[in-house]
Amino acid sequence: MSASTIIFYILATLVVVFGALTVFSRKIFRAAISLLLSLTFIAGIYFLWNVDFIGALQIIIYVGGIVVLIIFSIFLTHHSGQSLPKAKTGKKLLSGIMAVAGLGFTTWVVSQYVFKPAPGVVPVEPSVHNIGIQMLSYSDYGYVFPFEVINILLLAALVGAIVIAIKKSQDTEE
Amino acid sequence: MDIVLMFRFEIILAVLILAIFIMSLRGFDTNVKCFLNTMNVLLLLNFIAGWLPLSEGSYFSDFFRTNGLIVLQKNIINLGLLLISLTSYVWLTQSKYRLEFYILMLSSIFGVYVMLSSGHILMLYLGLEMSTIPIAAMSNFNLKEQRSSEAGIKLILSSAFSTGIMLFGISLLYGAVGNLSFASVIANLHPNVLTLFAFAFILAGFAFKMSIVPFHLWTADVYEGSPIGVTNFLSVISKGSVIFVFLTVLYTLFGGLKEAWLLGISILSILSMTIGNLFALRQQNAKRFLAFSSIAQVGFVLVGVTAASTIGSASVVYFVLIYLLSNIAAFGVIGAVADSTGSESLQLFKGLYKSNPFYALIMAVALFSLAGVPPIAGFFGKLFLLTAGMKSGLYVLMGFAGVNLVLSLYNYLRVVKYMFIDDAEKPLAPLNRNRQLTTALYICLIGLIVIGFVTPIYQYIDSLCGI
Amino acid sequence: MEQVPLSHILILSSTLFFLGVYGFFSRRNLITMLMSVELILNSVNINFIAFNKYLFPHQLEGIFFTMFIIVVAAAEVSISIAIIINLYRRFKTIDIEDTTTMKY
Amino acid sequence: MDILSLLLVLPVITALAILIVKKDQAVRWIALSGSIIQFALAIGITAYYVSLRQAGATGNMLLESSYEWFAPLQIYFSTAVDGISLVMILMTAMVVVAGILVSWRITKQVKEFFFLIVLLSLSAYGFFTSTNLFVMFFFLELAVIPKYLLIGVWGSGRKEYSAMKLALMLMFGSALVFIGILGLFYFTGAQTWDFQEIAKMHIPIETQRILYVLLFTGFGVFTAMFPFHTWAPDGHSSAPTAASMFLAGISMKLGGYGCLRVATYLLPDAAVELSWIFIIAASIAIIYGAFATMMQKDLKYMNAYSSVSHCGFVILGIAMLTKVAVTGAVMQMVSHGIMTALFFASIGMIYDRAHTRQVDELGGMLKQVPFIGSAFIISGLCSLGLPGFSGFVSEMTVFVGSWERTGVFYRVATILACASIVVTAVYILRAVGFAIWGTVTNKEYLKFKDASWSERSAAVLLIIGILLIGLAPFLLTNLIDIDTTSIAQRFIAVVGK
Amino acid sequence: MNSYDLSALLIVILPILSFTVLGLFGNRFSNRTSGLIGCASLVTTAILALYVAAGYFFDFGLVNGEHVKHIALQFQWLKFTDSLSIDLGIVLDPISVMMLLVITIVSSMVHIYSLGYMKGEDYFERYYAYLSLFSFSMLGLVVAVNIFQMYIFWELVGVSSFLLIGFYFTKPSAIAAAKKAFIVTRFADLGFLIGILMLSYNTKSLDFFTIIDRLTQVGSPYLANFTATSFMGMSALSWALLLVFMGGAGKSAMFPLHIWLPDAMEGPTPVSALIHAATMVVAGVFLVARLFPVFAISAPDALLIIAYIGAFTALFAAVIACTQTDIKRVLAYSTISQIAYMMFALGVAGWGEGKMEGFTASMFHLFTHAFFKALLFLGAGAVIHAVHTNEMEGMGGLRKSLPITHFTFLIACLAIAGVPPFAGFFSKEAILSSALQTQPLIFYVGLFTSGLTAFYMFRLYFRIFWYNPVPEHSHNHETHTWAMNIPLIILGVGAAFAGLIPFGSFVSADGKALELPFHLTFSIAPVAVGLIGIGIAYLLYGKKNEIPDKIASAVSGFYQAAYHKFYIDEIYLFITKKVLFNLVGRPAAWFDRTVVNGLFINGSAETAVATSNAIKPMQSGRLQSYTMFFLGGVLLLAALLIIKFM
Repeated sequence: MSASTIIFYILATLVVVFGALTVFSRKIFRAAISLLLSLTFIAGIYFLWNVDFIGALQIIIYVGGIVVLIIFSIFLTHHSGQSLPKAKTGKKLLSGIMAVAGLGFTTWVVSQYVFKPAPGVVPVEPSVHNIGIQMLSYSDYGYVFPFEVINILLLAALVGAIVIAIKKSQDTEE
Repeated sequence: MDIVLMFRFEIILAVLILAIFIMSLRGFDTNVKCFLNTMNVLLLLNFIAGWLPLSEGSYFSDFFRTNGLIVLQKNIINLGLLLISLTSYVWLTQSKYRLEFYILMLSSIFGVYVMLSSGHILMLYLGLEMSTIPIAAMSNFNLKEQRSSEAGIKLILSSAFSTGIMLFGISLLYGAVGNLSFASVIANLHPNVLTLFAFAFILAGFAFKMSIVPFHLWTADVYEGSPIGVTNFLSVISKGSVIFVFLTVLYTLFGGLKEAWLLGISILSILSMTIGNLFALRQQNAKRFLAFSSIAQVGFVLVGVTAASTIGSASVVYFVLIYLLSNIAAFGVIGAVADSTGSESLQLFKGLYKSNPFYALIMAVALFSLAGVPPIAGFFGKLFLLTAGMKSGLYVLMGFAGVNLVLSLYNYLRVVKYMFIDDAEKPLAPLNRNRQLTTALYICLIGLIVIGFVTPIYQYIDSLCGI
Repeated sequence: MEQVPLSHILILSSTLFFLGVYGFFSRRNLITMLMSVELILNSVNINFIAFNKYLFPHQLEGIFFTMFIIVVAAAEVSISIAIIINLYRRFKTIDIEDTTTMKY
Repeated sequence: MDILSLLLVLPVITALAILIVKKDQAVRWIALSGSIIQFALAIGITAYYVSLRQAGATGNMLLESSYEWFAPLQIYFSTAVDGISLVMILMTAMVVVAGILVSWRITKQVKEFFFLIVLLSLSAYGFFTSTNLFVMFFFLELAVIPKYLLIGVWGSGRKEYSAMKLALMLMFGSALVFIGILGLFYFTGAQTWDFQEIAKMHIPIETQRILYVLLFTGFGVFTAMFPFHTWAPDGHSSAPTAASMFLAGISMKLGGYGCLRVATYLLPDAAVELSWIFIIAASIAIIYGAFATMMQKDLKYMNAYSSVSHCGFVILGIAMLTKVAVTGAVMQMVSHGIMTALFFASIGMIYDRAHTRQVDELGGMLKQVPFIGSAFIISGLCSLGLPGFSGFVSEMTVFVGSWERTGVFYRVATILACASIVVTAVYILRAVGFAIWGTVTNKEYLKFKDASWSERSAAVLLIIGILLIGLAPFLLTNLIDIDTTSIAQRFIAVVGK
Repeated sequence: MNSYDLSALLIVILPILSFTVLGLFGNRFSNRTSGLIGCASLVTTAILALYVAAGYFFDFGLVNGEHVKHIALQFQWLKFTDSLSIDLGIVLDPISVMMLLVITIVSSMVHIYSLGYMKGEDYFERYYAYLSLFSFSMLGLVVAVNIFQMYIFWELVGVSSFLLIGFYFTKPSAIAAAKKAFIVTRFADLGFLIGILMLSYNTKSLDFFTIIDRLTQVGSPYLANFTATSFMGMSALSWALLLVFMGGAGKSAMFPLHIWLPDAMEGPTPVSALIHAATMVVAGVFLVARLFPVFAISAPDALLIIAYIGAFTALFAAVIACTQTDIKRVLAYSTISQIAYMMFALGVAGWGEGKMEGFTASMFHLFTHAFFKALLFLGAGAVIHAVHTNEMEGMGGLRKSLPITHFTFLIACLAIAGVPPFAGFFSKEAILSSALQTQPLIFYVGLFTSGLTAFYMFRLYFRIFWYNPVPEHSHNHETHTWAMNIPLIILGVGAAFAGLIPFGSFVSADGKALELPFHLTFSIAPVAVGLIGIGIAYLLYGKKNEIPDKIASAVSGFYQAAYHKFYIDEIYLFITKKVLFNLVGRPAAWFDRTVVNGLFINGSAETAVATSNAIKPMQSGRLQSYTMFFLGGVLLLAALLIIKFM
């Protein structure tokens, strides 16, 4: 067992543990931090696999963007240290059963299937250079179109978020 | 030039979005009527532009492709867009966010186009998300109403969940086939444990957007809570476009799993029809009522989908066109009633024929069309779906469809009864009629009557589906 | 280089996925539900990257897919957060059990 | 434009004209003149058909024409007639004229009323003339909503319940029919809706079985076949007079025609094998309907149940598969159509005056309103199969035809059917005795005026129809002889002769 | 078409013409005009009938000394198959011509009589229309060439009887009686109809003469087929014939289908005379006579049953007649008894030399009975007209005030009692003698009945015209007008002398002339019995006295039973009201409302609503439960697909 393998298993364990903390923690802030950590360790796995670009993206967007956004919203909507209301036991139980059943089923499925790697191919290095070229290429395997499309999505999200969340002055007067 | 023609829908949309931004910068949107009318004219132009000569082909390494059928589908969506814009006129004049409404709506449409033209699962996914996310924002546009916020959060969260499920399936599919362009999937797809598993997950994602039972539960709440224009958009454009895409997904992408999806679709179809109709039985809110009705309608669409051939897709496209007109008309009338009374209760429709014969007649035609009663076009739409469905000889499915024809007739007749037979305790005053709404309703009315009899429309669709 | 078996990675991602699912089902707070969604999406990402790396290294399909998922997730989260904030600001609740005025 | 299309265009024009004009009186006159022209046209077509036949025209159906409709789905707007459809059309035209005349005094939403009535008639004409199964189904369905609205808006009593039940049950029937038709479309190997084409196909018996049961049951719902008859009593009793006349007179015949033309004719092997099911249903309907009628106190309920019983003869005749029985079934359809229309018309006239239909609340009508009373008695006598009226010849033909089927089972069914004539006599005479004869029980009734001109003309028209068939049945049988022969031809191997 | 055929056709056509004219335009005519139209047409038919009869019996019908059937007219009316069709036509043979005579004569008499009797009644023109309709139907019935033609007119006769009984349609008892008459006969007709179906199916014909041919010729395959199957010891043919007879029994009021006839007396009295005495009620006899060769040759067992039913009915009705107090009812039971006479006369007859006497006797009695019974009824009508009651209580001593009525009534009574030389003597004599030859038991029953007949008829006679010394209300109705008196006189002549006709040379089963036996020695017994009956009646009712009541109370049980017509009506009432209405009709209606409509139709609607409510919690408004359904759906779907396709 090589070092990278051991690191992987450690990272994997951490990811799962903090993932679990995210969903089990009664303190919302703690949950958010666990999520942050979990995501960071996932980024670690990416780095381990040499997909540095995605790892970086993970840290920038997820850790730096999304989780921060979430934490902001927690600040906006919670008093600090406030415990979350307890879910009903029945609901928890049901959720647990479904999740476990799903997990078991999925595990069974992936264990049944023999994954076949593409035979005799030349691997492409997932470097920033290659990714960048493909991203903006419009020939084969060029991703410029989705890239453009997603811009509009982001624009729309921006507009939508602003409309909903912005606090207009006349609103407060009412 | 070819490229411009190929991309004309997307280009025009982008230009429109840009134009709105410019208008807002120029303060043009403060003149409400002028702005809305301009928008309607622009959308009309957009609709007309859709009929420019066709150029087929694919571009960007199959990320984008187009052909006659896709163009037609986009045109149908454009028609719906125009009509929704017209029917939402009153609401928009009262709303503060008309500009944002248009931006979001057009972005969503953009997503729809992407989805329709996709030749790669990535684009499918992007389109699907892009058509949904803006709507979630839009459904929260009645900011002061809790129902509206609830609708927004329910839509966005359940949509996110469903996306997660679907993506999980896509990721497994990726593991099985190695490349997610349609061509590669078709070539490498074989029925095995993993692909069937992945297929079920992907199917669920689409089923969610089409509100197929048991993935439909968000539908009624979101429809009820959203502003009526948004509900209309959800029920017509979102649903219709996903149905269009669904055809491609099943017939082309998962053609290799036909045996499997035939069974799955049959079951989902039966569930949708039955449960949709059973829930509609009790509804007193017009929007919820139509939500469940649309769930049942999708069940019927799935019956047609089982044909897995030209007749299947032709009948589905034809039906969606009719469904679009019927639903827009129905929502238009509901909107008119709701705008003046502030309530969407079906009880308000009592005695409507006496107080507002025009609206009552339009509503009746729309409902008859949904129920599939001749000579309204819905009859043909529904029966062609059944005709397509019988192709596979699934008697059980047809039996359920038959029973549901009866159930759905009851549901629609209930409203017809309110309007024509019952007397209101307190009759509505004659509702005001604005030109925009009336125009839209007339277009729907004429469409619903004409489409059944002017057969070139169906022949045209059929010829396109035959490709 | 000896590699971690693919199935282990898949088990990791599945575990994460269903952890997310569990969280989504059982947490009453809207924000924690949103966090659960992020877990789900990340598990998908792990899948994509793993398949890309293990099975189909000749293309960057999985990597690109992951990128788009991340971006879309960002957009989704921003809208969600906006709605949640609106909900909280006007109705003083972000408990999912309270957003049930419409039913049946 | 060919002459059969004219038959369909005319009602459309009438309907549009009704929509355009403003005054109620104008609406009435337009509806009436439209229907009379239609009646004349129907007679003209019949004459033309007869002349063609005499000129030696062969072919199962004449005056064929076909227009493209939904070509990709093989749906053509094809029309043609044979003797059977012609007599049905004639009957329809007659009942429509009478129905419009009877409704002359409707004052509520006149325009809508007559529009719906004309629409109903259109559906019947379309159904009887089309040879394309899809188009046939289109017209079958076309009638459902007008019926619903006619009962719901202009009806009385538990009108909402009745209207809804009627609409739903008929929809159920049409759903079965449509599935059956689809089966014919796909599984006959022809991919055609044209029933003359399908008739030439050899269909595997397994398919035939399913489709036969589906189609026969589906159309049976329209014919108020046991146990799918319960829409009839409630529907008829709640409906306004003209709608009752249409429902019982025409709509129920759509079902009978379908049972014969589609279910039985197209699926001969299954018909031979499975007709026993419907013989049982018909026998039950006949005898049980008759007994149930006996207990009714409301005149309309009574006639509705009696319609169930009488339409049992139609089903019985069709299911017996002999030529004579089939002829009898067709005759019974026509006869019952006219007779029941007259019955409902006279009940309606009484109801308009007395505002009750309860047998024990009425009485002395013959003394007070002799014309209406006589019309009632005539329809009653026709209903109980008095010679000279149409009911007799048709029932006897069914009996004779049924008796030709050998075998204890068929014999028992026939005897049961025959036995109903006694029960029929009981309930008809009961109604006549209590409601029409007797003394005037209510002072209010002394103010009644006898039938108005429109009511008189309606009744006279229908009575003429009843008498014409009753006295000269050969007119009818000669007209349909060639067609029943060709239908019976398909069963000769089994049924014999 | 020669003049005889044309006349025969006119006989049938004229009444229906007058019906049409009166029915359509009657309300525009005065009563007088209406009456005259009716009378004119019927008198004309009577004259034509005489002409045709003369022609038939002496001229064209007589071929080589035999009376052969002559088809005056026949055309196809409704074709079922090539061999089966309903033909309408006119056949002239001895029995039909005889019936034509009877019907037209009695009918014209009644028409004339009614001018006086019905004077001033409401709906006068309608009355005449109905009478004409009846005459038409009856004439059509007797000349039928086709068994279905007979059925058609059979039904028409029934309905005209119904209309006439219910002529006083505001009177509840009349309504009830009309319904009863129609329904009972309808029930009987059901048997007739099924019998027709069986006959027609097995002989492949509906034509009377073809049927007779095919079922009587030795070695006929039809006959062999028909008799091959048997049920309960009788061949299918016998059953078919018995079913046909059931129809006849209904019309002719044989036990146990007789119950309608006494009630039918609710109709106007002339109607009773025409329909319920002289013509319609003998239709059953006529029907059996028409099919007599088949009965006699191929199904003697059926014929025997008919004989016994006839004999029993004769006795049974006579006993009841002795106790009735309503004079029309007495006459009604007397009619039943007399028709039963004719019926058993047919029953005791057979085919072959010397055995066919009963047939002729039966027809003879039919002929003579028509005269004296019509006369009795018209006379009773005159009495009722005078005293305005049917009950004997209000009568007595009327011989002074109604001399013509009294005289003719007496003749009729003597005729029916079988006192020579009046008409009834000869025909009854013939019947009894033929019965003695084959069925002695029936002979004795007949003899006893004959005595009873004499008794109750004279009971009636004395009770009306003697009994009380002075009539209470003696407003003299001998001003009855000529219209009422002339028919009485004409019929009186008939009743007195019709028996002298050498009937056997005109009417016989095989057309050959037959000499009815007449032995003085044989006659002693019946005549003596008759006289004894008359004597007892005189003793009891000649003057007002206590003896009848004493006798009645002495045998009170039997008397009460007879007075209540042996409770047959009650049994029927029980079967119809209790059994059919309560045990069949009501449950059927209940079943329809509750089970078929309630459970099956409304039930499915309620199930839908209940299901809808039951699945309501699914849409709980909780996003998390929604997504649970989502995941559950996905997993199940995946599992299903994998299980199904792997």
